[in-house]
Amino acid sequence: MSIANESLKEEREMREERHTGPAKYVMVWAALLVFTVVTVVTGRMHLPEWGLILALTIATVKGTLVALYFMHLADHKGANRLVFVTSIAFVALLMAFSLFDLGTRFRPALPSGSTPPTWPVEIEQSGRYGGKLMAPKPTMEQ
Amino acid sequence: MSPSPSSIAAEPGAVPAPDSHHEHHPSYLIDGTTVKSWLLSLDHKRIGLMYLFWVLLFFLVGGIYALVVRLELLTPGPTIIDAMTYNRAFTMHGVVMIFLFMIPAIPGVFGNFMLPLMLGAKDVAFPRLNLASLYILLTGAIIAIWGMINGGMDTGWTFYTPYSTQTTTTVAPILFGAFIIGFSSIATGINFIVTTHTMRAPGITWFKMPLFVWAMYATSCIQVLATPVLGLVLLLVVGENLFNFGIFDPSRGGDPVLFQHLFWFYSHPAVYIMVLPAFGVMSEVVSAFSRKNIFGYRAIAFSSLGIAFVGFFAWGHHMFVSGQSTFDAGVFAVLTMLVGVFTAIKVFNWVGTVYKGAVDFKTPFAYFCGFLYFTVFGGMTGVAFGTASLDVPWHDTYFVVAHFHFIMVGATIMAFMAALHYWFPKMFGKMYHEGWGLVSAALIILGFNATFIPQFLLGNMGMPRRYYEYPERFQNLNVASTAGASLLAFGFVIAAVYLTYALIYGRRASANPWRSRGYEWLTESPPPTHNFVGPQPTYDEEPHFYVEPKKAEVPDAV
Amino acid sequence: MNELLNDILFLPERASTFADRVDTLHYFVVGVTMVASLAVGTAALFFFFRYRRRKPAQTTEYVVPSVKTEFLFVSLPLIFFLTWFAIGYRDFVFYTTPPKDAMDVYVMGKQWMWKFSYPEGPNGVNVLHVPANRPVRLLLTSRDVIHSFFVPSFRIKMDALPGRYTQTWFEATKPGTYQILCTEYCGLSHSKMLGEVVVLSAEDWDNWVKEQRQGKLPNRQDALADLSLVPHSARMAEQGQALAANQGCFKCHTVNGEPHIGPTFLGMYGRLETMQTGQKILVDEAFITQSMMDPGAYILAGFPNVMPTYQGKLTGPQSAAIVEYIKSLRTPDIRTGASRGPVYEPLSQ
Amino acid sequence: MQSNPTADAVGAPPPPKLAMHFASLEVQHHAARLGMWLFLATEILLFAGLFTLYAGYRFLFPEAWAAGSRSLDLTMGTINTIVLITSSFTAAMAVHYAKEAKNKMVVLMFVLTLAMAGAFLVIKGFEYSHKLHVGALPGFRYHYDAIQLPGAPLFFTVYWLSTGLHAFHVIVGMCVLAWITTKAAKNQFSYHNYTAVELGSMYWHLVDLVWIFLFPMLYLV
Repeated sequence: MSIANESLKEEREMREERHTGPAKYVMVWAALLVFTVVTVVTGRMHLPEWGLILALTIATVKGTLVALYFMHLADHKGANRLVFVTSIAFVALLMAFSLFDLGTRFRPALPSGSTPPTWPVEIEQSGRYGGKLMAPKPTMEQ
Repeated sequence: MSPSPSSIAAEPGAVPAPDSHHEHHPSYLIDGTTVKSWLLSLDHKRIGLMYLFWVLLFFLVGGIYALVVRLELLTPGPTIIDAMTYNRAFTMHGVVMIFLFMIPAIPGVFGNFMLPLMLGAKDVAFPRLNLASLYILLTGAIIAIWGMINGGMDTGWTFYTPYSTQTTTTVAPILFGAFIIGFSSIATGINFIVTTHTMRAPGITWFKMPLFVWAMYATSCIQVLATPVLGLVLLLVVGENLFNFGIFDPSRGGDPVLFQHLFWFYSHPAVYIMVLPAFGVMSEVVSAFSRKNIFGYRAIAFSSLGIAFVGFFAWGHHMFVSGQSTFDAGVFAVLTMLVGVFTAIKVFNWVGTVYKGAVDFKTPFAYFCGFLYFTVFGGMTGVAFGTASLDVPWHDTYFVVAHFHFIMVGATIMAFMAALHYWFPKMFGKMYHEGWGLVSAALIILGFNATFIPQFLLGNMGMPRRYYEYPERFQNLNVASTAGASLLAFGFVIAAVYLTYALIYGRRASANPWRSRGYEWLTESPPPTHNFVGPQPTYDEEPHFYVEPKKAEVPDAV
Repeated sequence: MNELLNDILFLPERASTFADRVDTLHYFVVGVTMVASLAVGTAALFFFFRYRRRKPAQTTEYVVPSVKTEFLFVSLPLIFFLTWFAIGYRDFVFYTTPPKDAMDVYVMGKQWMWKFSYPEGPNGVNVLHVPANRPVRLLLTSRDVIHSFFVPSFRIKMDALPGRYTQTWFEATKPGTYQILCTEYCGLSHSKMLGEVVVLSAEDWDNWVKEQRQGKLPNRQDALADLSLVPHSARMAEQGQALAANQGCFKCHTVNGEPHIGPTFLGMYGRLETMQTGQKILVDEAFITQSMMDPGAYILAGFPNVMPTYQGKLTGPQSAAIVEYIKSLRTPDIRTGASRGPVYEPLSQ
Repeated sequence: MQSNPTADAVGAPPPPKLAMHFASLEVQHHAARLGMWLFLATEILLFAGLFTLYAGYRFLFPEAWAAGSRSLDLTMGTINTIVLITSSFTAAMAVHYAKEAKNKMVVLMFVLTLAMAGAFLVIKGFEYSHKLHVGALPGFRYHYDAIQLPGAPLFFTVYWLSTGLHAFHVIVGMCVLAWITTKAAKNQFSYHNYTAVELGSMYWHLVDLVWIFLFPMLYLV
C-alpha cells in the first residue's frame, strides 16, 4: 500500500504546480540573469580571498533555483530529492578527501613546480623535515 | 486463478495444487521458442538467463587466464610463456573477471531473475533498458576482447598512470570496452533502484523486503554513484594514451596520485558491488536452509546500506605507500575499520540465524559454510590491511592477492554457486543431483584454500604480485598454490557436468522444493511469463517466517 | 617465541626497528583473528549439528536479538578494530616521520634498476650501502613510471613517483645483505628490478666511505647494472652522444639551449621551426636525418647555410643514434618538457 | 485512470499508454521520473571527476590558474551563460505548456531552446578556434606564448576536457529535445501525458546546471 501512496502523493504534488502559471518561471529566469550579472561584476574585481567562495556561492544559489523550480525538485519530494542531494554530497566528499591529501602531503611529493597555498592545518611532518623543492628552471628559448 | 501467494504462505511448504488454468499460462521457458523470442525478450527472467550464459562464458575465459598465470608461476624462471604474454595474461585475468564476471554476475543473473519475483512485480521497472544493459555489456565485451586478440594490454587491471599512458600495448580498446561496460552497470543499477521503489506489491513495505532485495538495493546505489567516475577516468586514460592530454603526465605537473584517488573512488566501492549481492544471497540461503527467521533482520539490512556508504570513503587504504599524506591515510584507515564492523555484524547475525533453527545440510548450505569461512578470514585480513602500518609490508604482495581473492572472489563465488543451486529449481524447474553437488562444493572450497592459503604465506615472505620470475625461495609455496588451482578447476568441471546433466535429464522440481518462505517461491517453478497470474497479489507475512502462528506472539529475544 | 611465530607465518627475518613494531602488531592481529574465527566457527559448527533438521516441515521459534546482543555485536569488533587502528596508525606515523638526524640517500627508480646517490658522495646502482643502527632517510623519485621500493626484511615500502620525491626511512639493526624488490608493476622486466641493501657495521661503513672517496673501487657497483635492461633507445642515445662529439657537431650546435652557429639541439625535436622561406616544418626523425645528409635543403630562419653534409660519413645506424640523442635532449621547458624531476635541497646539516 | 477527461475535442492528444507491468499510471510516471533523477545523478558524478581534477590542480598551480582564467574571453562566456539560462527557461516553459496540452507552444519553446543551444555551440566554436589559433591546447600540443607558467598546460587541458564534455552533453540534449519536438508537433502531449517533455527538459536543465558551475570556475576565479 505504501508504494501506491508514494506514487500518488508525488502525482498530486505535480498537479498542484499547474495552477501557479508561468509567472514563477519568469521570476526564476530573471533571478538567474541578475545573479549572472552579479557574479561577472564581482568576478572582474578579482577579490583576493573571497573571490572563489563568492563565485561558488552564487553558482550554488543559481543551481538551487534551477533544480528547485526548473527541474521541479520543489514538487518532486521523497526519493527524487534524496537522489539529487546524495549525488551532490558524494561529489563534495570526493573532492574533499582528494584535497585533504594534496594539502597535507609531504611537500616534495607534490608535482615539481607547483606552488600550493599553505594548508590551514599544520601537519607536523611537513614542517619537521624542512627542505625546499625547486622546479627545474624553465629555459625560455627563441 | 493461480494459487494466490498468501494462500500458499498459510501452509508452510505446501506444494501448489495442480490448477485447471495451468495450460493457459506456460512457463517463461517455453513461452516463445524462437531464437528471436529469446534474444529480444523483455522478460526479466529470460534476460537473467542470457546473463547467466554470458557470465559463465566470461568466467571460463578469465579462469583459463588464471590457470595460465598459475602454470607460469610453477617455476622461478620462464615456464610456458614469455614475460610479455604473462603480463598480458594477468591483466586480462583481472579485467575479464572483474568487469565481465564479478560485477555483472549476481546482479545480472539472480538480481534480474529474483528481484521482481521477490517484490511481487511482473517485471523490472524498465524492461527495455534491462535488455539494453545486457547488449551494452556484450558490446563492451566485444570491444575489449577485440583489443585482447589484437595485442592485449599489460598494465594490470588497475591501469595506473603513467605506465598505462606510456605502454605501447593496446590499452585504448580494452579501456574503452570497460567504459562501455560501465553503462551496463549503471543501467542495471538505475533499473533495480526504481523497481524497488515503485514496483513492490501491496503489503511489501521496506522492512518486509527480502534481504537479497536490500543487498541489491545497496549494490545498485554504489553502481549508480561510483561507475560514472570510473567512466571518466577510463576516458581520460584512453585520451592520454591516444592524444596526450597531459592530465596525469608528471612531466607537465600532472599528479599520478590524483589518478589513483579517482580510480579507487570507483574501484574500492566496486569491491562491494561484487560482495554485497553475495551477502544478500547468503542471507536468503541461511534462512531457508535453517528454516528460521533472520536473526537481526534490520541489522543486516542497515549494515548493507552502511557498507555501501562507508565503503565509498575507505578508498585511500589502497594508497598508504603511494605518497599520500599521513593525515589522509589516518582518515581512510578509520573509515576502513567501520566497513569491518558492518561486515562483522552480518557474520554474527548469520550465525545467530542458525541458532535454534533446523539445519538441512544441502549443497547451498555447504556453500554457505565456505562463504562464512572466506568472509571471516578475508574480512579480518582486510581489517588488518586497514591498520596502515601492517599494510606497508603487505601492500602489492601476494598477501593482497590472497586477501581479495578470499573476500571478493571466494565470498562471491560461494554465493554465486549457492544461488545457482538454491534457485536452480525455480529457474529451470529441474533438480540437480545432491550428492554430486556436495562433492563439487567440497572440492571447490578445498581447492580455493589450497590455492590461496599459500599465497597469504608468500605475501608474508614478501613476494610482490605481478612477478613473472621470482627468487627461488618462493617456489614451494607457488607450486602448492598451482596444485590448489587445478583442484579448484576440477571442482568447477564437476559442477558444470552435473548441472548441465540436470538441465536436460533432471527430475522435475516442485514449486517450492526447499519449503522456503522466500517470496520468489510463491509462484510456480519455472514461473509463468508475467511471474504470477491475475491481479497483483498481496503479502501479509515477512519473508523468512518459519514460525508456527501460535508461537509468533512472544518474540524470543536473545 | 617470536622466532617460532615468524616461522609459522613465513615472515622473513627482522632487520629494522620498524620491522619489530610491525611484527608485534601482526602477531596481535593474527592471534585475535584466529581466536575470534575459532569461536565463530565452533559456534557455527555446534549450531549446524545441534539444530539439524529433524522433520521436513519443521517450524522454528521466532528468535530476534535483544538490544544488548546487537550492542555486543557492534561494540566487540569495534573495540578491537579501533585498538588495532590506534596501534597501527601510531606505527604508521613513526614510519612516515623520519628522525631529524637521519642520513639522506637519494633513490631513483627507472626501468628497470635502482640508482642510489649520497649527497656529496658516491653513487651506486642496484646496491645500497648503509650503516647499521643509524636512521637512513630515502628520498625516492622515478625517471619514468611508478616504482615501489620494498625491502621485506625491513618491512618498508614506498612508491617512487616520477617528477617528485617521496620519503621513507629505516634503521637497520644488524649488518647483512637484504633484498630490494620493486612492488609496483612497471613493465616488461618488473620482476627483474631487484637490488640489495648492504648493511655495514660502523667501522666497515667508515672504511667503505673512505674507499669510495679514494676511488679504489671504481665502477664496482655500476658493473652490477645489467645493461641489457636499459631501454634500447637510451643506449642508442648514449652512442649518439659519443658520435656527435666525434663528428664535431658540438662545434656549431650547443646542448644548453643557446643558439650558436647552428640551432641548439636542446628541445629541437618535436618543435615547429620556421624556415628562411617562411615555411614551418615540424622537426622529426626525417627532418633531422635529412638535415644531416642534405643540410642545404632547408635552412632555419636566422642561421647561415654553412653545415657540411654527412652523407657517406655516417652509416644508417649511426645517424639513427644521433637522432635518438637529439630526441633525448628535450628542454625542461614546460611546453615540451620531459620529466627531469625536481631539485630537492635539504635545509638541515 | 486510463480514460482522459480532457480528450473531448477533435484531434485531442491520445491518452497515455500504461505498460503492462506497472500497477497504475501514477506508478509509471513516478518510476520514469525517479529513473531520470538517478540518471542525472550519474551525470553529476561524471562531471565530479573533472571538478576534482580542477580543484586539485588549481590548488597546486594557483598562478597558472589565475593567468589561464584571465586569458579566457569573459564576454563570450557571459553571453553563453545568458543564452544557456534562457534556453533552460524556455525548456521549463515547454513543460508548463505540455501540461496544458498546448502542443504548439511546446514546439515553439523547444525550437527556441534548440536555437539557443545552437547559438551556444557557435559561440563556443569561436572560442575554441581562438584557442586553437594561439596554441592554448591540452598536453604536449600546448604552445601558448602568453602564459608560460608551470601548470598552464594543465589549466587548458581541464578547460578543453570540461567544456568539451559539456558541449557533448549539449549536442546529446539537442538530439533528445529535437526528438521530443517532433512528438509535440504530432500533438501527443496532454495533462496526463507529458513525461517525455518533462524528462527531456530535466536533462536540459542539468546541462545548464553544469554550465552554471563551469562558468565561474573557468572564467571568473
